[in-house]
Amino acid sequence: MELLKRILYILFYPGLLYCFVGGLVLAGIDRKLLARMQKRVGPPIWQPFYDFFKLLGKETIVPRNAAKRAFLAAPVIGLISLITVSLFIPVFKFSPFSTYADLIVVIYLLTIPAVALIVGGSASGSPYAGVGISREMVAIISYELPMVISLLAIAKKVGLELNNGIMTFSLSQIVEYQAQNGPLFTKLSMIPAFIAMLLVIPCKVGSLPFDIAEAEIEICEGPLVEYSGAPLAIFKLNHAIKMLVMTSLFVTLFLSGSGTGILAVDAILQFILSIVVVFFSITILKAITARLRVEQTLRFYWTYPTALALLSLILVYFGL
Amino acid sequence: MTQHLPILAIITLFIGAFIVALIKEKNEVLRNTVVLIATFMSFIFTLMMYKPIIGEGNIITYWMGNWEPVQNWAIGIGLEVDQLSLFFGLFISLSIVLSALYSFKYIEKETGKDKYYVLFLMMSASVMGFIFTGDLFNMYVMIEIMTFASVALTAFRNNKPEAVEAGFKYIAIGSIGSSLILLATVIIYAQFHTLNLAQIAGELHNNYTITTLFALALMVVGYAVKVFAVPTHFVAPDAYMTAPSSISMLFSGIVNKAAVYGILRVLYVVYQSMNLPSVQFMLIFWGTVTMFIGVTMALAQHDFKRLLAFHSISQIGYVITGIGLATALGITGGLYHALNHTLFKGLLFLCAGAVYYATGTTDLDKLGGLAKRMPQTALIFIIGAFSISGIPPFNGFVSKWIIYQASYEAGYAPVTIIALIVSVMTLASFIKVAQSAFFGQLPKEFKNVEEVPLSMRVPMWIMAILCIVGGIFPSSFTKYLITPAANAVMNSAKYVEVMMGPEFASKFYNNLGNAPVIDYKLAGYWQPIAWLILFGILLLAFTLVALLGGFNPKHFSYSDEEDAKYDVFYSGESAEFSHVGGSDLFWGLKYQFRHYFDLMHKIHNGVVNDYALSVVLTAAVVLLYVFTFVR
Amino acid sequence: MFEKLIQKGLEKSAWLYHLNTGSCNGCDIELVSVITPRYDAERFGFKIAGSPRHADIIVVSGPITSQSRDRLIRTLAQVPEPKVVVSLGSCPRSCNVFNGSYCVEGPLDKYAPIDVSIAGCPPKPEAIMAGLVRAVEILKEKRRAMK
Amino acid sequence: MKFPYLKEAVKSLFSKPSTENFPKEVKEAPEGYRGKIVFHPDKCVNCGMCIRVCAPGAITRTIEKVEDGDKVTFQFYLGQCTFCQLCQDFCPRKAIELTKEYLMIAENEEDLMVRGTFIKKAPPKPPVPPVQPKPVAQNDQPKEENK
Repeated sequence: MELLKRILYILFYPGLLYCFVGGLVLAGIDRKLLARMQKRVGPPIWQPFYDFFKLLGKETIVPRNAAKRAFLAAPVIGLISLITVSLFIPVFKFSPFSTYADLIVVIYLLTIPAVALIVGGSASGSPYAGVGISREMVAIISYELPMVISLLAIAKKVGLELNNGIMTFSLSQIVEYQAQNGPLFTKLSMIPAFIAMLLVIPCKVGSLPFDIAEAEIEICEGPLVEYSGAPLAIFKLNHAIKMLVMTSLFVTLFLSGSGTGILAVDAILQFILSIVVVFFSITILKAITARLRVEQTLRFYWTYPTALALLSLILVYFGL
Repeated sequence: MTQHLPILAIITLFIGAFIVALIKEKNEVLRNTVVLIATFMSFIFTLMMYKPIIGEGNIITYWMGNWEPVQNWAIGIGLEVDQLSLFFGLFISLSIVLSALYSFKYIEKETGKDKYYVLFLMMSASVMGFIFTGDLFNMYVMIEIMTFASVALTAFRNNKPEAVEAGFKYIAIGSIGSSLILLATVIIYAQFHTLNLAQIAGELHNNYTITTLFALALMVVGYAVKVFAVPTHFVAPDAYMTAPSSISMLFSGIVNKAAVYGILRVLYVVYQSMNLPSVQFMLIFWGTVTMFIGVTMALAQHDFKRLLAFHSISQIGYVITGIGLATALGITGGLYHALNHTLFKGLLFLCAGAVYYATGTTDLDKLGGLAKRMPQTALIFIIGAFSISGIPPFNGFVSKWIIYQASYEAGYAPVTIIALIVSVMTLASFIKVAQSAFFGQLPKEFKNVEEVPLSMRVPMWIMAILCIVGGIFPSSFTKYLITPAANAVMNSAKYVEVMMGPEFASKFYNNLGNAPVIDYKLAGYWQPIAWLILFGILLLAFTLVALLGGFNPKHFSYSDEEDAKYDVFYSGESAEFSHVGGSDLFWGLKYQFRHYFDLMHKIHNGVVNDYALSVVLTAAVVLLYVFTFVR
Repeated sequence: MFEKLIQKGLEKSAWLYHLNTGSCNGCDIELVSVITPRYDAERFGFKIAGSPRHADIIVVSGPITSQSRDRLIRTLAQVPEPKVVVSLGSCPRSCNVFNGSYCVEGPLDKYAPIDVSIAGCPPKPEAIMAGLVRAVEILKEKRRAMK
Repeated sequence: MKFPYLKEAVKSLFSKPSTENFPKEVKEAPEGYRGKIVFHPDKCVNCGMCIRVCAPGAITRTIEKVEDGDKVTFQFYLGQCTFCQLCQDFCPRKAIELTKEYLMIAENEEDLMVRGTFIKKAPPKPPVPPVQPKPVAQNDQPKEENK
């Protein structure tokens, strides 16, 4: 019975189906909100589904000097690791596999899709992809610092109460802490980390102000330049699921609590909160800013969000 | 029989060296077999020691010429192998066997092959000797043989001027380090009139005088020179770059591990100074600085082996930080990372050797697109690169993760932050190598490059599999290998007890034999097997859905003849050769930190006297620090 | 299994790749104005793709100058099937006023069959959108033929 | 910390989008828009001014002999036309008219052709045969001698 429930979790709720549908719907909502902000009608919410199935129908061309196996395996590896990450993220006290991984593991699993995109791009052998990779890697370095500091702050904050002083990296303990004394962003010391993490999401997902790796105009979609057909469909799906996973991780870290206990209601609540977070972190930035250069991104992330995260770390050490 | 295993493990290698020197050029196959037998025998003997030492938990001692200590006074040279030295001995002898197997084919094109094997066996014998010895002066002798053998091996390709130059630099700096160690040994001998580690540890038990502290400082700096910790690291890139890859694998695999063992043995067992916060802080600070400077310099390199050399320095920084934490989790993390580093760094150096063997150059600006011609080496490189940068299913992730957790639990938050950023930069530099050497476009001159012969690929595959296994079964690795070693480090009283006879240690130590229990929840949260099962199920589900959807890979249109459709998209231009790689990657990072990189460029100026000056300055600073803070 | 969905997908989300072979940029700014809020082609799923590998509809504007001739041929070859070539304005159709000049290499149908041609110099954004909608039908027919 | 356009973005989020829904209502082109050419063959007098004045040479004329004059067909190739309206201005009989119709989408060249044929009557035969001039009278010679 337990195994059957586990298989059900893997294939349906937090696993394959939910990621596919939830990710694409979230991407559709993001595109629709962006269009509305630019006073235009914008595509329907299920437009990403059309894009996905159209790309499935297209012919897949493998360029001659591409390393064929790596070129074709990269998107699948990225997709599967993204779905495994979404299995580990607890949803208001419900977490199918929470005993198998915690914060550091989730953060490191989230680097696999980025590395898969990089290996796929470099395996395609195109100079545009080469430039795209170098930008993507600098983007990873730039957002890693503030993200890590804010996570350490959360770990220390939750650890002080629940784990008798030693920090804790376990996500279920973080959720339990928020169940006892309210979502984390209401705590004074956590507000800077909240803002820092909110700023990290667009760069991690690669949305407009920081999509320097996949800049359509300058380097023709960077690492994705040589992809067409099914692998490109999977990479676009990865992009959407990454948005879903990052925002639901953000919701779990800052906005979760005891929840209603019924799985379905919790799931919907989590999804709605993810939409709100997507709106505030990705869509607004996409609507009002232009694309930054690579070293401006690095300078931006290593100054403002890092300072905010350090501030919250210090506040936590002062026991606020 | 178990009594004689340690000396047998060392002597087989020395005898092998002697026989190979006799064979000279006459018979190649015979020489190779002798080398293989010697290294394999030493590995077997080390393996045979596993059961008595880690299985039953006792310590093997062996007195040369069985000069037993008389009235608690050790006269003869004693070998002592406890769990810690066996732990180091195991993976060192394994990498010696693999490197020997690799170099049969790799050295074929070079001249003076028998000299190579003599030096190879001398170096490995001296490292094994250094690990198993329990005598201070014997440690110095082994360090000396190791230094001279590695200097000669660095300059093995004497037709290349930079090899000879690197050899000269290495001997200059190496001998400063050795003389510091010799000076410290002499001072300790003058103080305690004995050279046996256990007896010194007994007398040194919390009665530090100024002279012993002086000896401590010199010893630490001497081993730091051997381990290439930052201020003394300038020689390492030149030495690793010009030495043959099978040897630079040994440099980064066993030579600096032996030096790490030296630091552990001296600071922990002999001086029992690990739980002094000042010593801990010194090691942690030194490790973090080494970590950061090593990786930032590696990002700026555009030679494959030089980049790997700087990475060895930065990974050793991890090991030193792990050990410096002196908590149970910290030492476990440090030791586990030492093991993992030998595995994945050895693997990467062998890949560099394979690239050199196939193309004749390791300059990243000239290489490109080798994955199409050398698929297995590319795959092995990817495994190595992912495990060094700590991507989850591989072994680098587990040990780095333990170090993060340990350093954060010990209250060093900045160290954890720097460690995580260094790990991301390691990933960046290996993405740079992957893009410039293995992926991207194949230059014309490497059109018909062939995959390396099987005898070179076998050791690479063995190490790659070990990297994966190390990442998937971390709990079994720690239970059978690392926890006993960490226990041995934390509880040095037993080391003294066994060596010097029953009641000798009880005079000095009040709690005998009970090591602080190591309560670490290593894999409390992270069971890689469960994660991999999830990954497998999802992969299965995905392929099922894909096949159901009428998707089959044969539809991929791929062709090899000249057809514009399959050319890479150049916005219309004809697809001429334009490979993005080497130094034109990570412009953003280099531009943003250009002042830092210019400063580093000025410091690493290649002048030997500056290097020697930096070693002496480190010695002065450490001396000052030890005198003022260590009590 | 996905065939019906792929057909719907092709209809509802065709990506354009704009290929300027020496145009006077009249048609180019008209094409770009198609995705501005006033005309908003994105509500039909049209999006300008960055690389020909991602494209379904190739919009060619400008008489094929001798410089852009072999680049045109190469880029058209690199677009995956099913693809549709749309000529924007009079120039690709018949080299317009530049007909017979020393550097113009003749209309587009010398190099690729034109599926839809949108007349007008420059054509109005609504005309471009009607043309693109027509092109999407041809795309679906080509996909059915390809199956 | 000044965020440009944030106010406009949020305000327009809740206001009606300014997109015309093109397929349902097709907006009329503005006054004087030079769109599709309409040719009134009856007005044309085959003077050829439009051909001479058309820059891209989009207008061609074919004349074939018919028993009561010559059948002239004018062909306006919209694919080549630059819609400059010169032909309309120079046509003495106002036979060419550029309408406000802008949806000119075609799949083959034929749909872009605007043709008009008319028969230009040959001038009517004179009812009376022309008078033959008298043979040269005597009094003419002397005029020439004293020139």
